[in-house]
Amino acid sequence: ACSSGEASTSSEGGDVRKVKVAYDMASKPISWLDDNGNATGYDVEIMKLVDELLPEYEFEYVGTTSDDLLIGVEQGKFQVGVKNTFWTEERTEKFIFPKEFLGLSSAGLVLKKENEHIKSLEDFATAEYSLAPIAANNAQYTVIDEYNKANPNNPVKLDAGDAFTVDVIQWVNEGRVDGGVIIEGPFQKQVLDETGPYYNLKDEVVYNEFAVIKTWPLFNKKEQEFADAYDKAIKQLQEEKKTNELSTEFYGRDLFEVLDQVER
Amino acid sequence: MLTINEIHKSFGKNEILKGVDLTIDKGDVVVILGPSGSGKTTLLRCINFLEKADSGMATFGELQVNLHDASKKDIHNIRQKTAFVFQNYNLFNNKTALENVTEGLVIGRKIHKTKATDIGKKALDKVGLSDKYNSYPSQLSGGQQQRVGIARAVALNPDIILFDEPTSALDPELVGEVLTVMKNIANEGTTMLVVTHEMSFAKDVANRVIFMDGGVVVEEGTPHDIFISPKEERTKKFLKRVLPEDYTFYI
Amino acid sequence: MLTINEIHKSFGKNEILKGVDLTIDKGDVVVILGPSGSGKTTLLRCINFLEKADSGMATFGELQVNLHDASKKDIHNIRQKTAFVFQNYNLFNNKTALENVTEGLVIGRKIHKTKATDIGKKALDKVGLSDKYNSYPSQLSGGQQQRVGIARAVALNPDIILFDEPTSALDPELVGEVLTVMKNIANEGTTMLVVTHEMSFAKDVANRVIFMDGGVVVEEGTPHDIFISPKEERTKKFLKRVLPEDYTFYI
Amino acid sequence: MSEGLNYTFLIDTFFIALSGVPITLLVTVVALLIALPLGFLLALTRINQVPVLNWFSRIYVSFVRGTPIIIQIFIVYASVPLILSLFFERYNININVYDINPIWYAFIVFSFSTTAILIEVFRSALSTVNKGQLEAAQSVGLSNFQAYLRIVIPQALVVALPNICTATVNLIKATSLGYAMSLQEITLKAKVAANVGYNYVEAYIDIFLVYIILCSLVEYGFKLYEKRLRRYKYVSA
Amino acid sequence: MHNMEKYFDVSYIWNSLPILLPFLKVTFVVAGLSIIFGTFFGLILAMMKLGKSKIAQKIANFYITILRCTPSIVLLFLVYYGVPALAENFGLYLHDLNTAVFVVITFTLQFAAIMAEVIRSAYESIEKGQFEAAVSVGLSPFQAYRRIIFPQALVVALPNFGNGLIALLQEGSLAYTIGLIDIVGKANLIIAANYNTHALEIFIALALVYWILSILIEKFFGKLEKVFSKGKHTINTN
Ligand SMILES: Nc1ncnc2c1ncn2[C@@H]1O[C@H](COP(=O)(O)OP(=O)(O)OP(=O)(O)O)[C@@H](O)[C@H]1O
Ligand SMILES: Nc1ncnc2c1ncn2[C@@H]1O[C@H](COP(=O)(O)OP(=O)(O)OP(=O)(O)O)[C@@H](O)[C@H]1O
Ligand SMILES: [Mg+2]
Ligand SMILES: [Mg+2]
Repeated sequence: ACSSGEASTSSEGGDVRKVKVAYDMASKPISWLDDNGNATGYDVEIMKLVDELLPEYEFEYVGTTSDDLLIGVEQGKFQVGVKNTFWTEERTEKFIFPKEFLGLSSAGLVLKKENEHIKSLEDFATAEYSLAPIAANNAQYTVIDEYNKANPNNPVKLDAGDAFTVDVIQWVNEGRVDGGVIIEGPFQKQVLDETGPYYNLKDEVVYNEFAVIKTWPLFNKKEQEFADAYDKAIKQLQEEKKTNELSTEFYGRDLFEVLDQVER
Repeated sequence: MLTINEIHKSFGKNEILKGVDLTIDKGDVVVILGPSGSGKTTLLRCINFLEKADSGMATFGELQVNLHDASKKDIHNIRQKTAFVFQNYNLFNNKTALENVTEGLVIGRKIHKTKATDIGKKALDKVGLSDKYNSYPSQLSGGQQQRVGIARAVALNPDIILFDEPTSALDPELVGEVLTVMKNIANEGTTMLVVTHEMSFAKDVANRVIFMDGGVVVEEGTPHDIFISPKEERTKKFLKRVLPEDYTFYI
Repeated sequence: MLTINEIHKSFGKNEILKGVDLTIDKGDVVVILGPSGSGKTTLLRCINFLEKADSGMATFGELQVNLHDASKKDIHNIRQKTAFVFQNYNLFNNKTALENVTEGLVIGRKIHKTKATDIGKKALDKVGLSDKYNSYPSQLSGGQQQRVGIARAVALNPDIILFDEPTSALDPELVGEVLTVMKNIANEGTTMLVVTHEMSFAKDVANRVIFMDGGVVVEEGTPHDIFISPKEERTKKFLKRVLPEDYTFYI
Repeated sequence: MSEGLNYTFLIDTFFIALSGVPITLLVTVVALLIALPLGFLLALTRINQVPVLNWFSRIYVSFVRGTPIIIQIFIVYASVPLILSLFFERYNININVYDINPIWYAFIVFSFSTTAILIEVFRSALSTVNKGQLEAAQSVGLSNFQAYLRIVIPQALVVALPNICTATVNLIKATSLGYAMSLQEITLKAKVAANVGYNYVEAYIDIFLVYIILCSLVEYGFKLYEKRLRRYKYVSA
Repeated sequence: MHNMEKYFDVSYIWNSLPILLPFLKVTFVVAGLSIIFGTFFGLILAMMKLGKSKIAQKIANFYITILRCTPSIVLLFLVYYGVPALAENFGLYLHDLNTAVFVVITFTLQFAAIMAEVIRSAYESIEKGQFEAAVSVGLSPFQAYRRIIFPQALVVALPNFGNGLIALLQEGSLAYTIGLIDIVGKANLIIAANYNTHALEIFIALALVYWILSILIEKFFGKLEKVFSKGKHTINTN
């Protein structure tokens, strides 16, 4: 472990296992590569804390794209990957989901002020509004897709697209689409933060949460032991309220307060 | 029938034609001789407006045209009265022999297709290519291609046919067939203006020979005048070069 | 000096050379005539191993070589004793005139560069190109290029120079300069085997003329024998075609 | 792959990828329909040195050849709506820019880039047709326009065809970047299918196969057509 | 006008340039290595195509067709995941290799296919007579290739080589999709750090960099061609 206090871990010799933790380097504030070339973000910082609690492991953070992260973990190039992943049935065939989740993510709709009354995906679908495209490998896509499967009579119009060509807030504000799915954290940083690039739009667009969702680290299929170790550590962190602190730091809100309402 | 007056033409600073005059009567076969670069090709091209002269007049029967700023209509008219046979044939590569001949008739002259085909076949028969109607240029020998070129010119039934070294791109053995065709056409009374190095043709067929050098007409006369008793020094020198004394060997 | 025996060569199913024999003595100038496709070029190319014959022997003084399966060394040896002048010159486009001439000396024969340059300059002087040492082929006229081609051959000081229609790609006016150069070289006693259509050259310079047709030697003899009193019907027919009676005009 | 391939998924997704072919072809065909005539006209402006247009097409070609198509896509996708809405606003045109189907962006981007490529193709093809052909046509009384239409263009086309084929294949390949603008083509469809169970490797193998089949067929078609067009070049005996 | 002002801020272009430009180094290293290996491999393919062996010709043609038909983005992906998986079958563990290695492999494969055609057509454009003249003055076939054919073929190949290079550089812009942080990868990081805002400006900055780069390459090859083509375009000096 990258233990700050202990002088040397090398004395423990071969017991320390190096593992690669992949993170999506372009997914601020969940995980990203900052200007100084360091990995950071909610998911990454949690993993750093986990590392501290696991002396028998030493984490190395590898920034990559979201496609690569998934395939890399599956193939064993990385032992674990974090990218705000939601749980789906199919994914359990390819990855180990540990028992304990990593964090919480508030997913919501960005809407124009005048559409403030749209509170849920049902409302959105009933109004027959258009939705900004979502990258196919983004967990948000899965969420909407699952909603559509569950509500075949009232589906949301869903398009796949690419991550950096879609600027959700801009698109909604200028009317290119009626709404977009966004995670609360980025919305906070872009619109509500005084230094945010879209602070000027704070009175024109709103964020309406429709779900708070658990996010998970993905472990390679052979890493059951590692996943178990992770479970132990994260439990301790949750008890120490470390997760709450980081949630507030990166998402501007302690999502663990609403944990009891979380459905998935 | 065709008169050319004071034609001038420069390329950049090079004056190539320095005032050439020319008169051709109906039925004339005029041969132009001259060293390379003397402006023979340029003269022919100016007459057919493939090159725009700097100044000069052309008179075609009734029709008088300024060679420098002729209207589109005049150009079209003159091109209807003339035909050009190119040194390297310039057959339309994407058309058969017959289509090569009829193209100008059908598209340029708006003659009905069946009639044009008729004319075209006759023209090809005349040059001895009755069996090549549907061959593409790439399937013909050089001599055959040039004969198609001649047929294409003849079919247009022009007042005058301009030939620019029609045999100089041919293998020596193929020259004969083309010259024979040209002789036949001349004997039918077609008016022809021919740039050639073939002295035998000049001697046998031409009724007038013009010797050009440095962009001017140096001397003109009957073949006998020019070949046997040239007056100008330049003419003598040129003939000596192209007709080496060695030829006396073949008595 | 050079004897060729029973050379055979086919391209696919086409038999082009059907057993040709040839003897050339030192100092001979032999001219090969024949219609297009008769195998003249192929014969020359086989002698120089630019084409591999199907069978046949070549005897070069002491050296006897099978033309079909000569060793690399034999090929190299024969190429040292021969030089080739090509119809379309084939000068090295990326080399100056002088470099064209010295290339074979410096690289092929390992002659020291200064010496080679000396030889090269002399060869170019001999063909009248003293002022063109440093010109690239693209800066030379066809006649000049062919003279460089001849200089390149002469500089190698070969036992025999093979010429394949050296003037047929030239404008009529440029033919003379190349023929003059060839005559001079012949007069110096160089052994030459020349394929050409230039009858004047054959008559003036050759001491033997060979007439080929259909892949065999039809007739051979002195120029006088062949031109004035050919024996074979095929020879007569061919000469009639390439020497039209019209030439009598230039007495 | 360490887990082995999921063959059922591989086969199912192949057909999903295949279902993107019509969109890919539609974009390709529309882009070619726009680019062929436009490229030809602009090539003529270059050859005939038409003052302003000549310069315009030079810069245009230089830009398109000089920048990656993915970046062109990014730029067009981000800027065209802004520019259009500005334009509509100014002239009070009552069209909602954002009702425009993403396929229109694909039409714009790919016509834009293909035109530039074809300008160069036609320019070099036209210059291979001997000037004598044009002169011969004029000398038998064809007008300039007729001469181009009947003699020059058919010959230039034969020379250009292999390059047009290359441009077409490149165009088809480039549409795989259409994912960046939500174009429902081969790549995006397969990737969406892969997202459910993260079967990316299988999806990419399918995409690979579909492109190979598609492009080989297109190349084969061009070869056949070329053979027909070239018939005048074959020497029969 | 208000839309433009709200979303478009030119200062983002200028500010991103100094951040982007250092990452050209990655782009250059990757492209440079691909060019070196690709040219070498392309030469082998060209020799296979020009040689007498029918099987070698078939293999080379098949390879070239496949690569011509595969979008770079797909090839990148297949190499990035396929090569380590294949290597695993031979007991090699390649997952630790730097992403750049896979990018180089991908573009080496692709550039080789382009170069094979460039080299072949350059070789074929040199008249057979040049070789014949060379051996007829006593050069060995190898000397004839090295001193006469190669220098001339090089001149013919240069412009196409330059075009291939520009094409390679542009296809290389897709390497970001497998996580290479070259200039495009960095641009995406900048955009992500801005929460996906002001992407247009960053893309414009990228386009400018690429455009200027390709103009420089074109100019450079134009110059190079002049230097090498002695004896070719010098007619007017006569
Ligand atoms: N388009 C052109 N641009 C510049 N110069 C030209 C052009 N056409 C011809 N010339 C020059 O004009 C001169 C005369 O050319 P022209 O072709 O008329 O001569 P010619 O008498 O036909 O010669 P040849 O017997 O070689 O055909 C030459 O010096 C040539 O270089
Ligand atoms: N590489 C080749 N492959 C197939 N056929 C060939 C080849 N080279 C020559 N031929 C054929 O061999 C025959 C003789 O050709 P060759 O060039 O020796 O004739 P030639 O007497 O030199 O004729 P010309 O006077 O036209 O130069 C011709 O029919 C030609 O088509
Ligand atoms: Mg001329
Ligand atoms: Mg020959």
